[in-house]
Amino acid sequence: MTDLETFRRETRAWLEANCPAEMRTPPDDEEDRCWGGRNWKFKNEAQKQWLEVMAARGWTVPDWPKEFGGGGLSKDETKILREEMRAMKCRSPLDSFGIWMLGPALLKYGNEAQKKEHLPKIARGEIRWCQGYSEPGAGSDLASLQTKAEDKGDHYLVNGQKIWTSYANYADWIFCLVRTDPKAKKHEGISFLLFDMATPGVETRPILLISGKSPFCETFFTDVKVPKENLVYTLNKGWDVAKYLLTHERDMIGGMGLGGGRPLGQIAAQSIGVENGTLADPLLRADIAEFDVDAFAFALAMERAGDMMKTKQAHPAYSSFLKYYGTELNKRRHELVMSSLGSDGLEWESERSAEGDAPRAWLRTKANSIEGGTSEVQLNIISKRILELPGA
Amino acid sequence: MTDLETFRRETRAWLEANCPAEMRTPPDDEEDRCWGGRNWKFKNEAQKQWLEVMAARGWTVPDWPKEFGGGGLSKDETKILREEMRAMKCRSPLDSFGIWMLGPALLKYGNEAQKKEHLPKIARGEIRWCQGYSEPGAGSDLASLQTKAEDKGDHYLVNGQKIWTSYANYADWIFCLVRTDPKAKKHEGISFLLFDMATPGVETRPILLISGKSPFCETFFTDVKVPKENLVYTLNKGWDVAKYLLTHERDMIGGMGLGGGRPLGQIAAQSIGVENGTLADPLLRADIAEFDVDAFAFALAMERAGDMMKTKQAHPAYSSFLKYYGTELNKRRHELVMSSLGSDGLEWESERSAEGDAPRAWLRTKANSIEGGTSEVQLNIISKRILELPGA
Amino acid sequence: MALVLTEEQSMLRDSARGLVADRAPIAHLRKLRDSRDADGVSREIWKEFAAMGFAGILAPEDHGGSGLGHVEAGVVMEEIGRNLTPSPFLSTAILGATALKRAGGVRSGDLLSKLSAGDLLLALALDEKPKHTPKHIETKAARSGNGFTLSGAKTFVVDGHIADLLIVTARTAGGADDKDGVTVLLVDPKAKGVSIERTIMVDAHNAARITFDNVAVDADAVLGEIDAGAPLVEAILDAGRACVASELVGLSEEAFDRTVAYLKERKQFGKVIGEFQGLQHRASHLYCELEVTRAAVLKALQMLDTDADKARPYVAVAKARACGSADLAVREAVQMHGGNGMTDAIDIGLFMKRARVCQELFGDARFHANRIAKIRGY
Amino acid sequence: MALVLTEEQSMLRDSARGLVADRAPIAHLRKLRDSRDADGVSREIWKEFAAMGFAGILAPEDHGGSGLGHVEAGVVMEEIGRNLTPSPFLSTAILGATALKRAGGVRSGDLLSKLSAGDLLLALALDEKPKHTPKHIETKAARSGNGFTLSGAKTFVVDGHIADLLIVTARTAGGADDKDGVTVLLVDPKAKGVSIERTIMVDAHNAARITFDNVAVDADAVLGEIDAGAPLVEAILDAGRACVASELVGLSEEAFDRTVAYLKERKQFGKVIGEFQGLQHRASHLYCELEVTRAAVLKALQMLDTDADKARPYVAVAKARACGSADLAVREAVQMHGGNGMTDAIDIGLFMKRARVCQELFGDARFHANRIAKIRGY
Repeated sequence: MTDLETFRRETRAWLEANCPAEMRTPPDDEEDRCWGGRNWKFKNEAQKQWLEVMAARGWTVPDWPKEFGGGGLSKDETKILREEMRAMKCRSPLDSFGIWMLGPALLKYGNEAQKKEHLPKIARGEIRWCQGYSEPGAGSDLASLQTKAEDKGDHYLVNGQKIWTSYANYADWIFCLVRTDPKAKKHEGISFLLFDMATPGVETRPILLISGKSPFCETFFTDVKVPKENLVYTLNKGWDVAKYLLTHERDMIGGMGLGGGRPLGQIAAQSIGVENGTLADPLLRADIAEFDVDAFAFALAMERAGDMMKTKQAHPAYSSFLKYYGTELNKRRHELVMSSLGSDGLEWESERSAEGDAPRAWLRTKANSIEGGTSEVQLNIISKRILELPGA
Repeated sequence: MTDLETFRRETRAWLEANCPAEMRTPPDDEEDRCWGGRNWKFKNEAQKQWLEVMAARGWTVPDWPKEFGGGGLSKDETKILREEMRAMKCRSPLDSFGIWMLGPALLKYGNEAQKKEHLPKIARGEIRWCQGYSEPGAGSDLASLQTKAEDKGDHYLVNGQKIWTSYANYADWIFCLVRTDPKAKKHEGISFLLFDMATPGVETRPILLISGKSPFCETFFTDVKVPKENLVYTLNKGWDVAKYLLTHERDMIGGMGLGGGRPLGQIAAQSIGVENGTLADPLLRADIAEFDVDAFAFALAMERAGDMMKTKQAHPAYSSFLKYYGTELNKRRHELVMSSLGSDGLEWESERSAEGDAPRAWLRTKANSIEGGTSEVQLNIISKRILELPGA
Repeated sequence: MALVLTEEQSMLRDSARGLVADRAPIAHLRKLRDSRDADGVSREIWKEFAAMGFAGILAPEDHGGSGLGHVEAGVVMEEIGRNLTPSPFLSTAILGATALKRAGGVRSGDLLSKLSAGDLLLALALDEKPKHTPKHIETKAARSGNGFTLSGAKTFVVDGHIADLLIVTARTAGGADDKDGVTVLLVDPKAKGVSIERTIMVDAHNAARITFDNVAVDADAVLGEIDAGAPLVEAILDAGRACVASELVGLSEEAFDRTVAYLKERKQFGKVIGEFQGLQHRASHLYCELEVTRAAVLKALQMLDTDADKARPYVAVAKARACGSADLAVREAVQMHGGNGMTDAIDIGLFMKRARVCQELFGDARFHANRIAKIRGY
Repeated sequence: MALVLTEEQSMLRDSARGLVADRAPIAHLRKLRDSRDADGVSREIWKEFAAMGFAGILAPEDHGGSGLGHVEAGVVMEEIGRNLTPSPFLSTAILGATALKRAGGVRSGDLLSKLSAGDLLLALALDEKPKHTPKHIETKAARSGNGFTLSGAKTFVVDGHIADLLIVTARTAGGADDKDGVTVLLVDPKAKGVSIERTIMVDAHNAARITFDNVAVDADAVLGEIDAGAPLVEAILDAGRACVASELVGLSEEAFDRTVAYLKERKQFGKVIGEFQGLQHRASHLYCELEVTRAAVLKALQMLDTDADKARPYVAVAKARACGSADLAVREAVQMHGGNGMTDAIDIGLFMKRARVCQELFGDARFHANRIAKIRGY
C-alpha cells in the first residue's frame, strides 16, 4: 500500500470517528455555516466540536505549514482529505475570508511576525476577517481607489470609504487596499494594510440587497490609526498582493458553479410532474439537460484546472476562466430552479417557502458575475493575458 | 367599396388572368429566378411572358413613377399588389439589383437624363446591374476603398479592384464607388459612377465559395474610360448615395430571415419521425419551437417596420435592426434544417440530395451576416445612431 | 390594419403615461411594500383609473365602459409595466371584464357597470399547479339541489385577497385533464368554506392561495355554459396573456432605457462604460429583441380586436417573446448596473422581480413555444 | 488519475502532431477532393500510420498492436482533427479494433494482427436512419442453414466503400427497436448481394450507403454473442463517440487558433480587429467553452481506460460538449474571417464542413444531452 493509500485509509477512519453526525449534512444556507471570530455564537455543540477537532489537527487549513496552525499536508494529501470529506458529506469546519484569501497572501507576502501573529488565529477561527477592496465609484476599476493612508511617523492615518465589504459588521479585522502615494500612477501608489475593526474611526453600515439580505456593508474610515507594522509587503506595492489575492477569490467564486444542491431534474420532476417517463414540460427538460451537460463538464474542468495547477501547466490567468464560467453557470442553474418551481418559487415570506429561500438564492446569484471582478473584467483578462489580443 | 378595395379586386382578377401557372410556384433556387439583362436566356416561355405582362403594366417596379417605367402606385396600392401576389404564390417577375438598389438611389440622387436613360431599362429587365462597393482589404470599412477615378477632361479614368460583386460575370452595367479625391478624408473623396461592363479594361473572375458556387466575382478595372455624364449626384459626395443605397440593401437581406421554404417542423418530422404525436428528437423539437416563435415574430417586425416607414415613425437606421436580426435568424433556420436532415443533409453531389441543395444553402447563409455590412457593423450602427452610445 | 398605434391610441398612451407615472410610480410600489399595506394596491388610485375610463376599458359603453379594445388595454398595461404599478387593472379590467362580457346575461351586465365605476374588484382563480397548466382542473363543483358544492384549491390567484367576487374554474364533469366538463363560476369570497391566504410575493404584487371546502354556490353563479366553459377560459386567458405581454414590454423598455442611460453616465477605467464595444453590442442586440417583441405583442392585441378566432398563435408568440426578451432585458440591466444593480436602493432589481412573476403568469416562454409546436403539429 | 496528459502521452502527441501535420495536412484533403480520388484516403499514408503503431493503437501487443488506451487514441484523433485528415483511423483503429478486441476469439485475433499491420480496413455499418438512432435496427439476419441471410440498408457508413470487411449490426430476433435480438456480423463487401454506393459528402471525407440483398453470411461471421450484441454495439459506439469528440477538440482548437491569429492581423477602421472588445469578449468566451470541453473529453477517454462500466455518462457529456463547442468555434471562425471565410481559397470553411459531419456522427449534442436526461431519470 502506498503512503497515499495509507493516508486515505487513516483519514477516512479519523473523519468517521471525529465528525459529528450533525456536521454530515449540507448547511441550510449561509447563516448555517461556521464563520468563527471573537463574537461567534456556535449554532450547536456539534459545530463547535467539529471546528475544535479539525483546528487541533491543523485541518481547517490542511496545506498550510504546521508552524502557522496548518496541517502541513502535501497537495496530494490535501486532495485526498477533501475527497474523503466530500464522500462522507462532512461540512467545512470553518468558512473564512482569512483562509480563502488573506492566508495565501500572507504566506507569500507577509513577514515572519505577521504570519506568526495572524495565521494561527485564522486557522483556529479566532479572528474573522473582511476584505476592504471596492469603493463606490471604483467598481470594476479597482485600482482607481481613493481611500488614503498618510504616513504619520509611527502610524498610518486612514481616511476613506469602502463598499461591498462582506460581513464587515461581523468582522474582527480587515485587510485593506489604501492609497499611500497619490502622485504615482494608479497601480503604483497602493499599499496593503491590516487593521482591527474595533479601532476608533471605523464604522460599518449594511447594504440592503435585492435578495432582502445584507451580507455586504459600506465601511467608513475616519482618522483611523494603523500601526506601521501592519503594512504587508512593500510600501506602494500593494497591487501585487491584491492581484495575487484576487486570483484566490476567483477560484472560490468560480467553484460556486458546481453548486451542489439537489439535481435540477429532481426539483423539476417534483414540481411539474412526469408524463410518459419524462418531465411534463418538454422545453424545460431540454434546457435542464443542456445545463446538466455543461455543469457535469465544468466540474471536470475544475478538476483538470487543479491538476494543471499542480503540474504547473495552468496559465496564471486561468482562474479568470473558472470564475467567469462558474458564475455564469450558477446563475443559469438558479434561473432553471425558478422555472422549475413556478409560482411556488415566487413566495417571499411564507414558512412553506422557507421564507423565500429559492427566490432569495436566485437573486443572490446575480452578484456572482459582479463580485470578485465582473464577467466582463474576466473576459478582458482572458483576451489580454491568455489570447494576447492587442489593446485588451 | 373604397378605392383600395376596388384596386384589390381588380388586381386579383388581373393576376388570375395574366400570371402563368408555372410562375405560381416558388423558384427552386437562385438560378431558377428571372434576372434579365442583355444576355438573359429565359428558362421557359412562362417566365418570359410573365416578365413582359408585368413590365408592360409597370408592375416590376410598382411604386416607381410611370414616366420611368413604373406602375405609379401609391404605397397602399403597392402593399395590396404584394399581398395579392403572395396569396396567389406569384413569383417575382424580375429579380434585380437595379430594382432593389440602384433604382431608389437614382430616383433620389440621379439627374433627369440619368433617370430617363436607366430606370426604364431596369424596369423592363433589359439591363442587369451589379454593385461595385467592396474591395479586398476594405471589408466592413467600406469607405477605405482605393479604386480611383481620375478626371481626364471628358472622361474619368478608373483603375482598381472590387470584390464580392454579385454576378458581375453576368452583369451589363455596374454602379460603382470610386475615390475621386485621394487627399480628402476617407468619406469625403468618394464618387458614385455608372458604367458599362463591356467597356475595355473591365475583367471579372468568379470566386469559388464554400458552398461550391460562385455568385460573386473579383472585378478588375484597368484604365477604364467612363463618360463624365455617368457621375451620379455631386463629385466627391458619393458616400451620401452609398449610404442611402446600403439601407435598401439591408432591407432586402434582412427580409431573407422570413425565408419562406417548408416549415421546419415538417422537414424534421419527415426526416426524424414522430413518437407519441411529437418529434422523435425532443431537444431538436424544443429548438425548432423557439425558432418558430422568433421567425413568426420577426415577420411581424418586418410588417411593422413597413408601416413605421410609411408613417415616418421609423428611425433612419432601423434597417440595421432588420438586417442584423433577419440574417442571424436565417442562419439559425439553416442550422436547424441541417440538424433535421442528419446524415442525409450531408450529401454534396447525389441526385437524391438535389446535388447537395441543403448543405450548399446552409453554407450560403453564412454570408448573410457578412454581406451588406456585417452583423457587427449593424450593431455598431444601432449603438451609435439609435442608442446614441458614446464612441460607437 | 397598420401595425402601429392610431392617433387616438397614441393619445390614450400619453394620458395613461401621465396618470400612471404621476400617481403610481415605483415609489408607490415601494410604499405599499415597505408599509406592508394590507390591500397591496391603492383603492383610491383605482377610483382615479375608473374615472379615466380605464377600469371599464373593455366594457361596453352601455355598461358604463369605454368600449375600447385590447390594443388600448395593452397601452395601459405597458405604462403599468414601466412603473411596476400594483393595480387591479389586469384582474378586474382585463380578466374580469372579458369573463363577464363573453358570458353575457343580465347579471354580467350589472356587474360590468359596477366594474366600470371602479366599485367591483374581481380575481381569476384558475391555476392549481405551480406551473400554468390550464387544462388541469381538479377543483370540483358537484350538483347539489339547484346549485353546486365547490371543493378544491387554487394558487397564484392575482388579487385573490381583495376581490369582491372570484371567477373560479371548476370541474362539473370528467377527469382532471379533460377538456369537457369545465364550468366557470362566480363565487363570493366571503361564503362559508372559502379560505384565502394572501401570499407575499417576490415582486410585492398581489397573489393568494384559495381553498374551497364544500362551498355552496347558486345556479346563477355560472358564467357561460355548464360543462362547456373551456372556450370561455381560453378567451379570458388569451386576453390576459396578451396584456401581461404588454406589461412585460413596458417593463423591459423601462429597464432598458435606464440601463442605456446608466451606460452613458457610469465611468470605469477613465471611460464612460457605454464606450465599451462589448456592452454596446449587447445593448444593441437587446434593442433588436425588444423591437421584435413589440411587433408581436401589438399584432396579438390587434388580432384579439379584429379576428379573435385566429388570434391564438399570435397570442402564444406574443407571450413567449415578451417573456424571453424581458428576461434578457432584466438580466442585462442588473449585470450592467454592476454592484449598484444588486442593491434595493435603486429600482433595477424590482424590474427583475416583477419580470419573473409576469413570466410565470399564464405560461412562460417555454409553455407558449410548446403550444406553437403543438399548433403546428410537431 | 490526474486529468492531464502523462509525459508519455505528451510525447505521443508530439510525434502524432509531427506525422500528421507533415504527411496529411489540409492540403492533402484538398488534393484528394480536387482529384476526386477513388479511395478518398491515402493507403500509403495509412501504412506509415501503421508503422508508427497507430493502426494498432488499441490492439494488444501480442497481436502486433501498441496496447495503448483511449487517451492515446484520442491524442491521435485530435491531430487528425487539426489537419482535417481523411484517414481510416476512426473506422479501423478505433471502431474496428474495439469490435474485434471485445468480441475475442481466434479469428478476431488474426484480424487484429492484420489490422495492426495496416493490411485490413474495416467499416461499421450501423445507422439506418438519417439521425443516429442506434436502438433502431431493421436490417435482418435470418437463420439459414449453418449461417444467416442478411437483408437491409445502412447509411452513413464511414469508409464503407474501401473496407475489406464490414461490421454490420443486424436483427436476429425481435422488432426494430428492441434491445435484445441484435447480432454483430463481419461481412465481406464483395459478397453477392452487397451493393455499396459511395456518397460524396460536404466535408470530402468518406461515407457510403450499403444495401444487403439476401447476402449469405457464415456462422463464424458472428462477433460476440448471437442475439445479445447490444452491449458490444454500445462499447464500439462509446469508443467511437469519445474519439470523434477528440477529433472535434482538435478541429475546434485549430479553427480557434487560426481565428485568433486573424484577429491580430486583419485591419479595419484603422485598427487590428482584435482590438474591438465585441470580438475580444466573444473570442474569450469561446476559449472558455473549449477548455470545458477539453476536460470533459479527456475524462471520458480516461474513464474508458480505467472504469469502462461507468464511462457511459462521461462519454455522452464529452460528445455533447464537443459538438456544441465545435459548432460555436466554426461559426465564430467563419464570421470573424468575414468575406474571406466564405471562400474556398482559405481553409476556414473546411473546418465548418467537417464539424457538421462529426456532429452527426454517432449522435449530436441534442442526442447526448437527451441521453443524460434519461440516465438521470427525467
